[in-house]
Amino acid sequence: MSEDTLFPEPDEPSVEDRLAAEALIVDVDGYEGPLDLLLMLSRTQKVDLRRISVLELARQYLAFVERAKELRIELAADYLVMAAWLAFLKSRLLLPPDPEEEGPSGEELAAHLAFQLERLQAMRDAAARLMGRDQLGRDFFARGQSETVERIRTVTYSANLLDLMQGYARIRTRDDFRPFVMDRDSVFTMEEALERMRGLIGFTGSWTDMLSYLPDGWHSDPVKRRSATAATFAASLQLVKEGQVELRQSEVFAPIQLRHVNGNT
Amino acid sequence: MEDFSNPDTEGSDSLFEAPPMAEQERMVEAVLFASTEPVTIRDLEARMPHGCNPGEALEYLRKRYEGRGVRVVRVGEAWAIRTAPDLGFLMQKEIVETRKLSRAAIETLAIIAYHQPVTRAEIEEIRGVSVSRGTIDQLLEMEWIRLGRRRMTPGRPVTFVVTPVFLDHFGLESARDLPGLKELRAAGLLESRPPPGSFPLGQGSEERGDDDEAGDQPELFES
Amino acid sequence: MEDFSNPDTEGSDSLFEAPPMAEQERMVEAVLFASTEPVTIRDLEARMPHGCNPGEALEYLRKRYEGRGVRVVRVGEAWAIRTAPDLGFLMQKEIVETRKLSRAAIETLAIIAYHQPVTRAEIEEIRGVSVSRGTIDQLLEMEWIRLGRRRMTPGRPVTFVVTPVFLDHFGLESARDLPGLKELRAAGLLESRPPPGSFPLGQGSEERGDDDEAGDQPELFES
Repeated sequence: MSEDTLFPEPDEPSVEDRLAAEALIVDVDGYEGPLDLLLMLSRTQKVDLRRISVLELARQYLAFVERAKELRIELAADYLVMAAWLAFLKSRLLLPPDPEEEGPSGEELAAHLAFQLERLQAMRDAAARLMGRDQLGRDFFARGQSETVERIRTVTYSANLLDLMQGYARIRTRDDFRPFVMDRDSVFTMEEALERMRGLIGFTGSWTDMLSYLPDGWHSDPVKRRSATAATFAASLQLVKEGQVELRQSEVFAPIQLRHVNGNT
Repeated sequence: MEDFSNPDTEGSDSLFEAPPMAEQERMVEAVLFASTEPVTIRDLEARMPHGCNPGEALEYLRKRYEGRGVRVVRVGEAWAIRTAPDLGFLMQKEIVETRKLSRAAIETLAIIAYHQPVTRAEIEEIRGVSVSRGTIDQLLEMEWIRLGRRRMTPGRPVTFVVTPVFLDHFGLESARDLPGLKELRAAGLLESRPPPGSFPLGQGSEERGDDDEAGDQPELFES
Repeated sequence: MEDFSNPDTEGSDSLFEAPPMAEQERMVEAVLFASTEPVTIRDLEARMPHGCNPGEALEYLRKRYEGRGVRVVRVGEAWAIRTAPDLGFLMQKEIVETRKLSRAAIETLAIIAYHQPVTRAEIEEIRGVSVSRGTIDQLLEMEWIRLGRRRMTPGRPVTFVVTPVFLDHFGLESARDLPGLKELRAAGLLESRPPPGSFPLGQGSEERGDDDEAGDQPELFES
């Protein structure tokens, strides 16, 4: 397709022009964003990117967006944002500068856009040159058979930062996705506490700290201790309700003590 | 292709002259070097331009390497380059076996690095499974972690912290340089899928979840 | 025991004289041949007998292999033997199908190589589109890029740099040897130039003010 006639003056587009333009529009998926599209359009000017007419470029871009909209192609927000910005830039470039106006001038903005385009083009060229180099495993080769002499076998373990971070991310995001399940292994249920206390309560004549009823292995881990304490307390209340034990607490936050109610078993 | 490539049938049937012998020697050298297995003369003939004489080139090459650090040796019907036997002592390091750290070890290490100082109970709470003795021992032995201060809580449990060896290995100036969750996500390093097995409905299978990401990726124009 | 033959070594601190240079050259040759990966001078030093000068031996070796079928090449801080590129046509059998890189991945790679250390936001600014997770992941997995230092700007974003594996793959001695690097720098195309006022594409505004990193550029391979 002939690039210089992509966007002729709007009065009488020839069939060829229209087809070319449509081909371009239909190809919108092929562009990697507005900057890429601008770069492609700028090639029609066939000048050094630093001397490109940003005004002309803005006109072409806006025409492109117009046509794309006519063809009811859904344009991504990126493209519309760029269109709005270019329209703004165009007005800045066309109107005489307002001395009251703050911020960068139209020329500065235009120069920066030209810089961005030139830089993107430079990176594309660099990428092409890079991929055009001789490559290992395609143009030149490493030793096909590395020699291993069986002598000392030491095992070292390796991991890189990526492994570490992915491992951490894996743990920390697991909860986001895990269906809700109670972690049963650090939960001491009231039923368990009740059963345990029924077995022990008969031997308690004098006042005893309720916490001494916590099962072995549930003291040190704070999560487990909390769960066991709560269950034991609830079980104690149940036993009080059944009339088997008495509870007392000398003051707020003091240890809760319990004892067996004699003769009522 | 066993055509009449006998060196005697001089290139009357060939359009081009065979390359000079020095060039043929280079070719044999490169092929022997890059090949994963010993190479037969017939194989060399098939690869090299028409009219070459790999047998002769090999003979030159073999002479050239006499007394060097590597030698051209015959292996059955084929040829290979091997290091000189008297230098075997230099190859010892070649057989250091590197293994990837187990997933349990990596996760444990990550928790220690991100949460230090951290107790074993805390590691278990974060991972949701108990940590085997071997895992901690392994990390201690590698000198990637060491014991920190005891925690001033009941039982005075020991804590673990990472070491300078760890920082060095991972190229970190300090443990504070580890990226945070938000950055991990920004750098695109978070798997947005649950680990296999933790998902009851079977979506969480092992293959990498690159493609079903479309929904949460704003970049519509990425190829 | 080949002793007292090398006048260069002032072996006052060593019980034995270092082996003669010809012998050291053989050793370096054997080690480089045996290994598929590039070998660092430090690694050579660790393997060779005390008092050896692998750097010098390497220089001799490199000259010796000039014009041969295989060459001694420098890869960052390390050295390797690789076949001469003009003989690639003989190696059809050895070619491993490599994953085809997308255009996005190739451009991202080039930007990282030429602008390193570079943040994700900067890559996005140059390309004008956001960089998908898969692209960075792929390059990390191929070990062509790795995380560099954090940028000392608000948010301390991570940066990306290219690796020795990248250099090896593209036959570069160092990242300074990237084609056209000097010209691009002279043309000011590797500067991170802040846009005047607001930025049309809306990204990376929180990462501004990193021009002080320009002096950082030459130190290409450190962690």
